[in-house]
Amino acid sequence: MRMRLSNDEASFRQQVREFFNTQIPKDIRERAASGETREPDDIADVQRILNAHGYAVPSWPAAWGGREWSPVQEHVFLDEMHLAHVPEPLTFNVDMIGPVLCEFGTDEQKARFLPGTANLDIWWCQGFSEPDAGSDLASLRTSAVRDGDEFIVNGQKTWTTLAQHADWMFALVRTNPDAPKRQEGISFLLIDMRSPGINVRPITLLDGSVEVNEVFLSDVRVPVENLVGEQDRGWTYAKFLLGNERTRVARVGVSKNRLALAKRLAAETPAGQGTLLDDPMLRARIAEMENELAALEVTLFRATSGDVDQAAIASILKLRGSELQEQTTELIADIAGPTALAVDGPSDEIPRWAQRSIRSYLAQRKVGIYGGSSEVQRMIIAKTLTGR
Amino acid sequence: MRMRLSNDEASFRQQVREFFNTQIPKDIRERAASGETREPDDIADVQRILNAHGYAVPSWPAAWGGREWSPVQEHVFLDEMHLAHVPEPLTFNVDMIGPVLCEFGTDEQKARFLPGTANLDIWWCQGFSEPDAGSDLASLRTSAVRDGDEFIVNGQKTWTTLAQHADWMFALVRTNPDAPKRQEGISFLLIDMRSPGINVRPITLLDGSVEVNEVFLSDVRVPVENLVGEQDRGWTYAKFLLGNERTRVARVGVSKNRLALAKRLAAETPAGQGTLLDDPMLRARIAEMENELAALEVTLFRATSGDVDQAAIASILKLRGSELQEQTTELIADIAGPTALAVDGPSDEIPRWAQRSIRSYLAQRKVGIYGGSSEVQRMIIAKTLTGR
Amino acid sequence: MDFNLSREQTALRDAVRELYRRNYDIERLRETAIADRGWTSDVWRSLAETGVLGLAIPEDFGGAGAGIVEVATVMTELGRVLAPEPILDSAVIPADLLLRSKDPRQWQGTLEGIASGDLLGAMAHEERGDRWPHRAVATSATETADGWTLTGSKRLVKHGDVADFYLASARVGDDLAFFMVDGSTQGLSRTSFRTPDRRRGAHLLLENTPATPIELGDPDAALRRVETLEQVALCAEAIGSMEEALRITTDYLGSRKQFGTALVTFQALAHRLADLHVLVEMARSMSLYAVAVLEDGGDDPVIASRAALQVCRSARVIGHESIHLHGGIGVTEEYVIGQYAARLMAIEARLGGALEHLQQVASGIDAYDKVVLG
Amino acid sequence: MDFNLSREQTALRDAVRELYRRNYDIERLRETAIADRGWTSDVWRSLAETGVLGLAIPEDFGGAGAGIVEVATVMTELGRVLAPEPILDSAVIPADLLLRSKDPRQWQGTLEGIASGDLLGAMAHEERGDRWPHRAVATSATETADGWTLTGSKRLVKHGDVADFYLASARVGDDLAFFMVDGSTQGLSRTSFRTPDRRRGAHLLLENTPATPIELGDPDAALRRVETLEQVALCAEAIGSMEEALRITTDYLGSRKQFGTALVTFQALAHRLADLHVLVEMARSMSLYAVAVLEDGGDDPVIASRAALQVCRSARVIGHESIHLHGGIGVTEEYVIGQYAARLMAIEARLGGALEHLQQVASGIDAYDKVVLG
Repeated sequence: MRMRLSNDEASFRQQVREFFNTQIPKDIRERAASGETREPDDIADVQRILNAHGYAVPSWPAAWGGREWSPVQEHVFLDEMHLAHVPEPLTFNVDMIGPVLCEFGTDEQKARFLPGTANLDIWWCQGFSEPDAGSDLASLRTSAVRDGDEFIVNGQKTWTTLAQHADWMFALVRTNPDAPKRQEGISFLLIDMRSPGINVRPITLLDGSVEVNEVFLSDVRVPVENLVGEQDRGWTYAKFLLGNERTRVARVGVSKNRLALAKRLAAETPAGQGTLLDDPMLRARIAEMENELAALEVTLFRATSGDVDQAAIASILKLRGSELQEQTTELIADIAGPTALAVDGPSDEIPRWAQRSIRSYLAQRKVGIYGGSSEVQRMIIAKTLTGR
Repeated sequence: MRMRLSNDEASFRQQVREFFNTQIPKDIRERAASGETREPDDIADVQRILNAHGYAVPSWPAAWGGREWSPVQEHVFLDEMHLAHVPEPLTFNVDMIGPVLCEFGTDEQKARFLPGTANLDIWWCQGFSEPDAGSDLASLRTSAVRDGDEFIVNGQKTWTTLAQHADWMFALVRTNPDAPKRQEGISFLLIDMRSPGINVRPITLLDGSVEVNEVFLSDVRVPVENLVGEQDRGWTYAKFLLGNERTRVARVGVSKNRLALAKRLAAETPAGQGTLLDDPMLRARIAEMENELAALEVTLFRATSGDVDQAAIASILKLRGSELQEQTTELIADIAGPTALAVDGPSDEIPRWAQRSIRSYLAQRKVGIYGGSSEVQRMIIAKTLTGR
Repeated sequence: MDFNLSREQTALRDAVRELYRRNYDIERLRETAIADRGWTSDVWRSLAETGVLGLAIPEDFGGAGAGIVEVATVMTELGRVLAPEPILDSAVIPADLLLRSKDPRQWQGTLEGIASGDLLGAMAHEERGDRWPHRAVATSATETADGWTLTGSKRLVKHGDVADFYLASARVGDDLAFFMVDGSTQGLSRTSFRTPDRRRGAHLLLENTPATPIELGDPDAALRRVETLEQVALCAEAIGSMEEALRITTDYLGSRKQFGTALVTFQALAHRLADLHVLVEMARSMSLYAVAVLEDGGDDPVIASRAALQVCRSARVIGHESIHLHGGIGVTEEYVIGQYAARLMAIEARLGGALEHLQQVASGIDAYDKVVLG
Repeated sequence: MDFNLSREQTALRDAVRELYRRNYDIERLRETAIADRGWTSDVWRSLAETGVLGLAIPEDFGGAGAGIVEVATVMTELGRVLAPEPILDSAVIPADLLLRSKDPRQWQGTLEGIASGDLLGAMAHEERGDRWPHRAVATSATETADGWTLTGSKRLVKHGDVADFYLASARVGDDLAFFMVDGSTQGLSRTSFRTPDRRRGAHLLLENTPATPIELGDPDAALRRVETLEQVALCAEAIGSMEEALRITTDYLGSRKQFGTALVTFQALAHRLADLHVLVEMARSMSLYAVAVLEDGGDDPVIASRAALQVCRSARVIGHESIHLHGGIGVTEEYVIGQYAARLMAIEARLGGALEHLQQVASGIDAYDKVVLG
């Protein structure tokens, strides 16, 4: 048992820390630190710098740019990325469609899509969720009917993250409505977002941001060569893809940065004779959250070294990670207190973080909902305990 | 809307306060205050004093000693009883079997049982729960088979509170095993605890107390005149009985006394430069509990004046009341801290309350289990919300 | 003890409920909220006609001569429908402060104007670097040959964007005093802002701004009283919002199906609904308690803090859970539930926060053995 | 970073597990716990033979020469079976303190006696009116012509009822010092007590009691070290108890039927089991973290407090819920789950309490930007 990094791991940390701090432009990192990342530009700029240095897709096979890092190295890389306030790479490209194509794609599909996916020349979005489906993904209704060399796709996707910037969508569609089980008869299609018949409607969240969209598909024609793997077996690829996120879901770095910010803000906020950070109750609340976060981070380490039930680990990380993301935004709203009441006044009167705090708090409730709600995670964990 | 007591109500409060403080012996109240009530003597003594003054069974019909008090008066009476640390009357007599006999008993049963029930000459226990039944009362298996003028009862009851002192038991027994619904075919019997074939086995709780028992019934003969109401309709009477507790389940007075005690103990416990009561976090915890308890008490008031959904109210009071009873014993264990580690050493070294604190904490987990667990209460509340 | 409404109070509640049912639906509410001033003049006139704007103003001054119970009853209804009209800020609070003055007759016209809906007031009290309870007044009042002037800045004046007059706190030497400031006077500049729950307000800059003193006798006591009233009224409003948010959420879970069955049949969700219901009832209890005490004349900031603490605790959970239990649509701007959560967060911020009220309550616990209600 | 056990560590864990499986079942455990001294001499000898009693004692002194990871691994197994033998109190802690002395060779015989199971030690440090971290030592040490004597009283000496020797803290002037006190010496009286989790201990009265100084160099540092070790070991033990309590509870809910179906199929209960599992994993993480840091030589009381805080938080919920989810039998003395809850409460009391550790952790939060692990 060993908590400290080995010498090699420590020098790796040093190396990536220097990379992030010198190669990623400062203005991009500052915008990220204050929650004002410019999409899609900042994301694309970062991804291309990473790619130029061989850091874009470290977990892919070496043939397509992967680095065959140890789990510890992967963790350290991500940790340093967060600590340096570098916006994260687009997960749809790096963690989702890339690995799926590497594993199940044809040689043609790999050659056509992987380089542009790694360099973010192709911006992917994920067409899984549908209205009225919620956490019950297998109830999807978007249909794809074979017509010669094409599928004709009709239906509606929703909660499609950043679809407004997307060039392509990977989507689950129902190709066999008569399959005996709902999970069968689903296929995995790559759809060009410029295809006729696609209509994207942005959905505004409670903080005014446009992050998710409805995507309407009406007689959209998709060439059969854009089918991934076998027809009607898309559920297998989707499960592979969803199981691939693993440890990133905890987003420990995001919460860590936010707690550090909270302390700075509390120390700048006058209260009583001193500042809000002098308040014993607030200090205790921050200390407790820092401790909970440390426990989550050690759990992450344990996951990388295999000392934790593998069936439950992703769910534990998602569940606790979401709760802490929710709690840290809540903390900042509470630090803002009465000053959270102005959302568009002059920033010399009320600082911008305070103006944003309540609306951010509200919108951040999404982290316990998206990507498998906390209730779904609890059922997965319970299943590993009870075997039912 | 009016929070204050009317003049009449206020003078009633004064009158019962004086009664409790002058007529109930001080040593009984002191033992109750420090959690050392002598059973059955203290309970019986109090009940007889109450009865002598016409205060034993205020909620019964006037013909049997009832007072026809308003809900506010009933609440005030109970509140003052708690404030004066008077041990509560035996609920099985006063709130359960008494009202059932008043409502459903024959004239003979009333004449035979009610006076002794009011005066605690008869100590009743409740034979409802059975092993493996838990909150699913209707699954009971104890059978009663008619044989001439008698029923022959066989089976086992459990969690039978204070059965070791009981003269009689009111029990639910299955008289028709073939009834189409489980709730049908159950009868309500009065059983003399001195009958041959009854065997009481005490169950020790985690604080070493003997409060509940297993009661084994083996070919116990019960005369048919001890059947309450109609055969096979016992479920109706049981529901009436259980619905009769209502507001007492909150036990606000008990928690109030315990919180006041906690403050005194914290003020006597050295910590840092002062006492534990100077600690801002402990103060906040106490203040929060006091506030929660105040909210529960106002809810009680609202229940008495009808301003709250009647279907849910008993469950709300039981649920919150149990939680606060649990939390207040937890608070006292935390105030004891490291001194809770000795349970039978000299009391000049470690005070008795501290010695008892962890075992009391453990045993008090019962309040969320007995009398309809918190889960059962939540389902009842949810039902009133959703109509399902 | 009695927690039932009188027949008149029930009639008032029903009138307000009906007024809002007639004037707003979700879509109209949304349009209004994002439009320029954020509320509707027609509704304001109807409120004046119904007597709501002058509810706690004596009949001699053109009001309805009702009390705190009536104000709280109306606030709960407003909370239930997320009514955007600034009844508390522009009418109830300004009127209450003016009525505390030594000679309210001096303000006869203003009070009548409030009751008739012709005049909108606003409290201008909060200043920079202060938290609840706001006492850091640095704005100074100076007496000149032409009368008094004020210099300083006031921030977060609720609905200060449209006020016809302000009741501004200021220092005369070290002493607190209140002044009437005309909204259109020289030397007053205002910067409007919006709130996270789609309301409005303004920051004020006062530079030698002409002002009329309000003779209060004990200005600190008057401030405490008007703050207590504000807290109690906001608590009552929060109750309405919580009750409705829980109702909407329960309905949603009853109609929405997943894995082939209505969500509400999932036991884990049913249990949470039960806990939420308990939280709402506890908050309602403490809110009613604070109302009853204030109605009895007991203007006790600790009791207001008790109610505020419970309301903050319950509101935080109700807001979070009612979004969460809705799933994805819960965090969208177009669906109504998020607006309830936003309103509850904004009310918490105005109340001052659970931490602050908990400290207020905790500071006194060694002064008594048990909490005695009433 | 690596959280896997080595082959040797796994073998040690399995040996201890097997030793306890062979010697105890629920009934035997219960009989032992209520019998006179509360643990079994035969098991003690087996523990000595397996090398557990001298685990962290160097081989030169008759021990196994292992480290903190091994101690923690064993503690977790002990917690899992509620092992009553006083391994931590009578062997591990006394040995660790003696090994901090300037010349451990002076204590060669004692250390060998600990490792062989022939000698039982006990720390005698806590005094009246003190809470964690215990520093209010009033017992005084006096040098006489015949050597040193101690006068004072020590309370809550864990397993002090059977100790052959005590390591007692005392003041020499204002300075802290430690002394070896023979258990059978004159001028020492002990009053035994039982604990809520069926263990034993004693309060000591020292009246001019002969004692031998232990030369520690920096006694305060040695105390801090040995306390940190105690905390880390107790945390590790708590993990075992929590894991087993959750396993028992899960099994119970899987076998127990109500309303015609196993309780575990009730979704509300399944969700709670999931939350409990997360709590156990979080506590395990922080416990392992504290172990790894201490193994690396970083004897940092703040890190021990981090682990203790998390363990207290998780233990409180696990203890409560595992009783509650069992229903009625959960609160009976004869069923085992309550003993797990009792042990967890007792460990919390020994750790000092969540409040105290939270304050320890909170006192330092402005000294760093982010918590850096390792």
